[in-house]
Amino acid sequence: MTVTQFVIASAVLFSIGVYGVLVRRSAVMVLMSVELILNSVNINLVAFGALHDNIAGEVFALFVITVAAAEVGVGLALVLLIFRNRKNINIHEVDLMKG
Amino acid sequence: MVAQNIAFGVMVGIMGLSAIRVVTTRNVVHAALYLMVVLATVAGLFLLLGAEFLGITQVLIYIGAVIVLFLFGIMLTGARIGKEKLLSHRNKVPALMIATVITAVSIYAAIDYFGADKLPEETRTSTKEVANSLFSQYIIPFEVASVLLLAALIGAIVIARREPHEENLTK
Amino acid sequence: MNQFLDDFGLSIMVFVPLITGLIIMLIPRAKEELIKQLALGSSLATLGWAILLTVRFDIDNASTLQFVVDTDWITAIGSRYIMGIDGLALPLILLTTLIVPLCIIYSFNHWPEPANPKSFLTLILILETGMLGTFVAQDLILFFVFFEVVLLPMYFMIGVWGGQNRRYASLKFFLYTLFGSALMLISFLALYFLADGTAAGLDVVNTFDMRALSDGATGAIARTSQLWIFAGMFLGFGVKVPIFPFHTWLPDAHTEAPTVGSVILAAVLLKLGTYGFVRIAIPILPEAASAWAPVIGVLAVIGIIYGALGCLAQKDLKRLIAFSSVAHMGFVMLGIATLTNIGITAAVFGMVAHGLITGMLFFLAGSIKERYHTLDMSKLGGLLTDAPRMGWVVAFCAMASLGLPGLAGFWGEFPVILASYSPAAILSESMFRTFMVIAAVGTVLAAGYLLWMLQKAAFGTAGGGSVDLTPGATPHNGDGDDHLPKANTAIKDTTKREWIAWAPLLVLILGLGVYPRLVHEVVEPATEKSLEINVGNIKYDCLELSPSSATDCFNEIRNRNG
Amino acid sequence: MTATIFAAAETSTEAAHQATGWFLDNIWILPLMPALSFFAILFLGKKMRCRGSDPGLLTTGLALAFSIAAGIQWLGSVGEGGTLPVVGEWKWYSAAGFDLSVGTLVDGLTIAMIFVVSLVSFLVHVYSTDYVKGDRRYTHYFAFLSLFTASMLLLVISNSTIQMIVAWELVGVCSFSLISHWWEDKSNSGAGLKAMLTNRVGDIGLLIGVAILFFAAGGTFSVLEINSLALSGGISHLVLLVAACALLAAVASKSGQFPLYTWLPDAMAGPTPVSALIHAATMVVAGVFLVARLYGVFFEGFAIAGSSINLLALIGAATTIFGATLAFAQTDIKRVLAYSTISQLGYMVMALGVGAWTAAIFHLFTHAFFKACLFLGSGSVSHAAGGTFDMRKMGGLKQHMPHTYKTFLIASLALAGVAPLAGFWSKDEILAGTGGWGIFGGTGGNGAYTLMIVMGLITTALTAAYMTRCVYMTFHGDYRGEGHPHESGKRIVVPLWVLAGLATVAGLVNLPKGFQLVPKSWTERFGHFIEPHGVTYFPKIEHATPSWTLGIFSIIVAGAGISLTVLYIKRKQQIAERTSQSKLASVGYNILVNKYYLDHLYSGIITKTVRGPLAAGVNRFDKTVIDGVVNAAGKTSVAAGNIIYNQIDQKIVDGLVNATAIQTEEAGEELRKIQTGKVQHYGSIMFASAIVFTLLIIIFI
Repeated sequence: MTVTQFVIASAVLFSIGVYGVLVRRSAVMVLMSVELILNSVNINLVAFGALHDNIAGEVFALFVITVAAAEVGVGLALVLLIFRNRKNINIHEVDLMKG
Repeated sequence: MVAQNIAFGVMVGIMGLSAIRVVTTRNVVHAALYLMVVLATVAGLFLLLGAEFLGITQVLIYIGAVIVLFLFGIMLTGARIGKEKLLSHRNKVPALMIATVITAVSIYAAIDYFGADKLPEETRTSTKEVANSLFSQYIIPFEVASVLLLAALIGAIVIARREPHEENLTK
Repeated sequence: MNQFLDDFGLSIMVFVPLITGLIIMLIPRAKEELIKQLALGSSLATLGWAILLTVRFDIDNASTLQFVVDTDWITAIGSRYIMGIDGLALPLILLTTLIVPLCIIYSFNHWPEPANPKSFLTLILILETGMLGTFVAQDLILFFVFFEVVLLPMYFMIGVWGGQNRRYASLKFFLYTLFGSALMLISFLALYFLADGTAAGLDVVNTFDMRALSDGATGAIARTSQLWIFAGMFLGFGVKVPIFPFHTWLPDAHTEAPTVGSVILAAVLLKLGTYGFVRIAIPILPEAASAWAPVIGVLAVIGIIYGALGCLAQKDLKRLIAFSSVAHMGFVMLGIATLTNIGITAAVFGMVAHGLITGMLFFLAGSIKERYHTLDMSKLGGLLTDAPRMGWVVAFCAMASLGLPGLAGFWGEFPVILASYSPAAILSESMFRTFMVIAAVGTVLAAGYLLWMLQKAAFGTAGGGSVDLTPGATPHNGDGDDHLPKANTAIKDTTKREWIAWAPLLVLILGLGVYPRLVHEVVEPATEKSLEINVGNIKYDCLELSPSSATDCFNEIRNRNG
Repeated sequence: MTATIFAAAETSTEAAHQATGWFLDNIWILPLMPALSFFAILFLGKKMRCRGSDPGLLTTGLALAFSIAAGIQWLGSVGEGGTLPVVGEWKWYSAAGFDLSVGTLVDGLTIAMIFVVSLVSFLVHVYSTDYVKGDRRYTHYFAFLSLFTASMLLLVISNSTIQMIVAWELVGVCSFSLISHWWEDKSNSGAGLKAMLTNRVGDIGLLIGVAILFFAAGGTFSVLEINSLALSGGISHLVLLVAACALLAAVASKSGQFPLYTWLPDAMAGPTPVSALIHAATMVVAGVFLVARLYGVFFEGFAIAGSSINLLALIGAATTIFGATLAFAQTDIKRVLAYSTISQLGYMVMALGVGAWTAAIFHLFTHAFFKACLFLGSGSVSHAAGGTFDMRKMGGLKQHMPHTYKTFLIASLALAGVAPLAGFWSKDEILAGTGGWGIFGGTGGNGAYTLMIVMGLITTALTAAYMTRCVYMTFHGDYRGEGHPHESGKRIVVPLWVLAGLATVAGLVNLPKGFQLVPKSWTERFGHFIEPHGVTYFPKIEHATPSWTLGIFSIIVAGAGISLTVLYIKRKQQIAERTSQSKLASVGYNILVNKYYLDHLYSGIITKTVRGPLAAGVNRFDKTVIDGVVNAAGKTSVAAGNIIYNQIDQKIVDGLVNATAIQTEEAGEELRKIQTGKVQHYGSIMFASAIVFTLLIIIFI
C-alpha cells in the first residue's frame, strides 16, 4: 500500500463533497456534502499519520470528528430556524448579505 | 499486501459511487443513507490503516449519531420523503469543472510528491496509544473540544428553541 | 516594594486603564454613577502611579532606561515585550496621565451627544493605555501595536460623538494615519532584517529591540537603505505630527471631534509622531536623519508660516486652534531637524507646552461652544463682559500660545530659534539660519492670529459688534457704565467643574514657564544620549563634523560593521 | 561669574573698586514687590475695600523708597577710578548645552532707571486713584499697573539678554492690555492689537539678535560678557553689525523709532495715566535702555567712534524730525504729546548713535519727568473739559485750573529747551555730543556728526513751536467746550507739582563739562555716577565740552520757535481786532466774528503754518505709505491665507486626499457586484481561488 492511493481516494471524496456544496439547493444536503469533505480530510490525516508513524494524525482526526458532530448540531439548528422563518431551506434565497 | 490492496479497491469503489449518489440523488432520505455507506467505507479505510479506535469511533459517532441527526433534520424541515425535482439547481457545469480540476490537481500533486512512498508494514496503533497521547500531550485541545461540544449543545438549543410567544401563536 | 515597582511598575501603569475599561464594559449601562467613579478613579490611580514612578525615577541617570522589563512576547517573529522609560518619555507620560483624568472631570455629568458615558469612558481608558504604551515601548513591534491601538478609540470618538461632518472627519483621520503607519511598519520590518549588532558587540542579529538598534546594530546598513527606511518612518510619524503637507486631516478631525477628543488629540496624540522621531528615527538612523534634516526643516518652516496664514483665514474658533497646532508642531519639528541638543530638548519642551496650552485652548473652545452654541468668530464676542473669568483664561492661554516669556510656550519657541542659528555641524548653517528668520517671522504671525482671535472672541460685544466709545470719554465718572454693554446674564462664568479641570493646566503653563528646568533637567541627558552615535563602546561624533568628514565617519562605522 | 572678571584692564591710576551695599546686593526684591502686588490684586482685589488700588500704591511707594536707598548706596560707593557693577546671579537652569542664568546687574544705568520707573509709577498710581475712580475695571487696571511696574523693573535690573527678552515681552503685554482697557470699543482693542503686533515685528529682531550674540559670545546670555567680548574684539565686526541691526528693529518698535512708530499715537487710546507711565516715561524708553545696556555691541557694530554717520544716529535723527513735524498736525492733545514723545525718543537714539551715551541717559531721565507731567496734565485737562482730548474744544482753561496750567507750562518750557529747565541741559548735552562743531566751537565728542546737530537744532525750534501752540490752544483764549471746567483734586495736582518741580531742577544734576559758573566738582555729576568707567564692558567715550555759543544759539532757536508762534497768533488777533473795529455796528455780530475767527485761526495754524504743508506731507506719508504698508501686509497676509487655504489647502492638498478616497469608493462600487449574497457563489470563488493558489504553489515551489 502506498500513501498515494489513500490521498487520491481522499481527493476524490473531497471533490465530490465540493461539488455537492456548490450545487445542492437544500441546506441539509449542503451539510451532508460538508461531511464528505471532512471525511476526506480525516482519511488524509490518518494516512499521513501512518506514514510517519505519528499518533497525532489519528488524534486530530478524532478532533475533526468531534468538531464535525458539533457543526452538524449547530448547522441543523440553524437550518431549522431558517425553515421556521421562511418555510423552506433553499440557501439560494438566503442572500441578505448581498452587496 | 494483495489482500489489503483488494480490500482497499473494493472499499474505495463503494465509497466513490455512494458519494456520487449522495450529491446527485433526488431523494433526501436516500442521500442520507448513501452518506451512511460512505461513512462506513471510510471507517473501513481507517481500519485498513490500522487505526482501529478511530474506525470504531467513526461508526459510533457518524453512523450512530450524525446520520440520525440528519434524518431528524430532514423530517423537521418538511422535506418530501421521496423524489424531489429541485434538490440541485441547474448551474452544475461550473461546479463540476471546479470539482474536476480539484481532483486533477490533487491527484497530480499526490503522485508528484508521494509517488512511491510505501506505507510501513505495520501501521496498527492501539487504543492505548491513542488514549495515552490524548490524555497527556493533547489534553488541552481535548478539553477545548469538550467545551466546544458543550457550547455547540447549548447553542443549538438556543437557536432552535421556539420562543414562548411563538408556541402560543401555534396553539 | 521598590523591586516590585521596578519590575511591574510600567506594565501596571499602562494596563490599569485598559483593564478598568474592560471591567466597565461588563457593568450594565444603568449603573452610570459607578461607571463614572470607576473611570475617574482608575485614571487618577494611573496618575498617582505615574507620580510614584517619577519619584522613584533616578533623575541623575535620566539618560538610561529605567524600570526596564524585558521578556518574551512573540518569539516567532523575534519581538519582545520590552518597556522602559528615560528622560524623554517621562514628561510625556506625566502629561498623558494628567490630561486623561482632567478630560474625565471636564465631561462629568455633561457628556457630548449622544451621551452614553459607558462607551465614552471605555474608549478614553483604552486610549490612555495606547498612548502610555507608545511612550514606554522599547520594541518596535510593541511600539507599533500601541501606536495603532490609539487609532480606533479616537476614530469612534470622532465618528460617534463628533459634529455635523463627523463621518468624513473620522474616516479621514483613520485612513490618513493608517496609511502613514503602514509605511512605518515596512520600515520597521526592513530594520529587523537588516539589523546586525555583532560588530557592535551586541548578541543580536535580527531584532526589533530599540536599545540594540540605537546602540549600533544599524551601523552596517547601506546609506541608500537607511534613507528609504527613514523615509518610511518619516511618513508614518510625519502624518501623526502632522508635518506640512500631511496636515489636512487635523483641522477636520479637530473641528468635528468632541471637546475631550480634541483635547486628547492635541495634547497627546500629536506628540506620538514627534516622540517617534526623537525616540526611534534619529537615534536608530543618525545618518539618514542628517540627510533628511534639511527636508524636515523646510517642511517645518513651511508649516510654521502656512499654519499661521491658515489661521488668519479661519472663521471657526476650533479650526483656528487646529491650524495653530500645525504652526506649533512646525517649531517642534524645526527643533528636531537641527539635530542639536538644544533643539531637541526645546522640541520635547515644545511638545509638553503645546500639549498643555492647546489642550487648554480646546477646553475653552468647548466651553464657549456650550455657552454660545456657535464657534463662528463673527458671531462671538464679549466673552470678557459675559464671563470675565473665562475671558481672562482665554487671554492667558492666547498669550501662552503666542510664546510669551514666562509662560510655557516660550521655551518651546525661543530655544528652537536659538538652535537653528547654529545647527549640528553636519547641516548647512546658512540654510538653518534662513529657517531661523522665517521661524521668527512665524512668531509675529502667531501673535497676529491669536490676538485677532482674542479680539473677536473676548473683546467687543456678542455678534462681533462694538460700542462706539470715544476713547477715554467719561468712563471714570461713574455714570460711564450706562452706555456700556450689559453682561449677558444667560452666559454662566466658569463653573467649578471647569476650574477643577483647568487649574492644573493653568498652573503648569505658568509653572513651566517660570521654571522650565523641571522639564529640561530630565530631558536634556536623554536628548544628549539620543544624539550620540555609539557602536559598541566606541563613540562617534559624526553629527558634529563637517559634511564631508561626516561621510567618512559614517563609512568608517559601516566598514567596521561590514 | 563674579564681577572680578570685569575688573579694569586699562592702566588707571586708581583701580576700579567693587560697589557694595545691602540694597544693591538685594535689588531682586525690587521687582518682586510689585509682582506680589499683582497677584494680590488679581486674586483678592475685588474683595478689598479699596478695590485693589492700595497694594499697588504701597508696593510702588516701597519700591521708590528702595530705589532711593539703593541710589544713595550707589552714590556712596562710586570711586574715582571706576566702579564695578554689583552682579547677582542665579542659575535658572543649565541644560541642553546652554547655561541660563538670571540675575541682577546694578550699575549707574540701573540706578537711574529704577529711580525713574519707581518714581513715575508711584506718582501715576496716586494720580490714578482719582483719575479712574469708578471705572468698571478699576481692579484690573491696578493689577496691570503693578505687573507693568514689576516687569519694567525686572527689565532694567537684568544682567542677561534672555531675562531682558522676558521682561521686554511682559511690558509689551501689559501695554497691550492697558491700551485696550476699554475694549468694548473696537478701536481701542484695535489700537492694542496694533501696538502688540508692531512690537512683535520688532521682536523678530530681538530674538535673532540675542541668538546671534549668544553664539558669538560662546554660549552666554550675560550682558557683561557679551559687551566685554564685543569691545575687546572677541566678536567679528560683521557679526556685531548684523546683531546690532537686528536689535535695532526691536529698538525701533519698542521706542517708536522711524519707521515703526505708528503704534504709539494710537496707543493713546488707553487711559491717560497709562500713557504717562508706559507710553511716555518708561516702557517706550526700553529700546533706548537696550541700546545703552548693550552699548558695547552697538558701539563696535556701528563703529560709532570717529565716524560721521551711522544707521542708529540716522534713524534717531529722522525720527526726531518726523515726530516733531507731525505734532503740528494734531488736534488731540494726547496725540500732540505722543508725537512729541516719538520726537524726543528719536533724540535719545540719535544721542546714542553719535556716542553721547551719558547725554542720552540724561535726556531719558529728564524727559521722563516733564513728559509724564505733560501727560498727567493733559489727563487733568480732559477731566475738566468733560472727557475730551480735542484741543478745539478746550481753550481758556488757565483761569479754571491754575495748578494744572502752571505745571503744564513749566513742563512745556522744559520740553522746549528753555534754560535753566531740565530739558535745556539734556538737549544741549546731546547737541554737544554730536561733535558736529563747525560753526560753534567746542571740543571733544566721538565723531563729527554735523548732520545730526543740524537736525537736532531744527527739532528744537519745532518743539518749542508746537508746544506753544498746544499750550495756547488748551489754556489761552476762550473756552470752547461744553463742560464746566474745574481744577482737579489733590491726588491729581500733587503728582503734577512733584513732576514739575523735578522738571525744573533735574537739569542741574549734570551741568556740562567746563561750565565756568560753578566749581568743577559740581559739573557732570550725573555722568560721573551713572556712566560706567574703569570697566571692560563699556566703551571709552570721549566727552564733549560744549561751548557757550552752542548753548546760546540753541536758546535762541527755541526762543525763536516760541516767539514766532506767539507772534503769529497775536498778529491774527490784531487782524481780528481791526476787523471788529471796522464793524462795531453790532456787538453780537462782533462776538460771532470773533468766535468764527478763532476757530478759523486754529484751523489756520494747522493748515497754514509755515511748516504746515511739510507736516501734512509727513502725516500723509505716515498714513498712506508706512501705515499703508503695515495694513497692506496685514491684508495681504489674510488674503494670502485665504488663497492658500481655499485654493491650495482645500483644493489641491486636500483634493489629492479626497481623490484617493473617491477612487477607492468607485472601485468598491464595481466590486460589490460580485457580492451576490449567495453562499454558493462565494464557495465557487473560494474553491476556484484555492485551486489557483495550489497550482501556483505546485508550479513555483
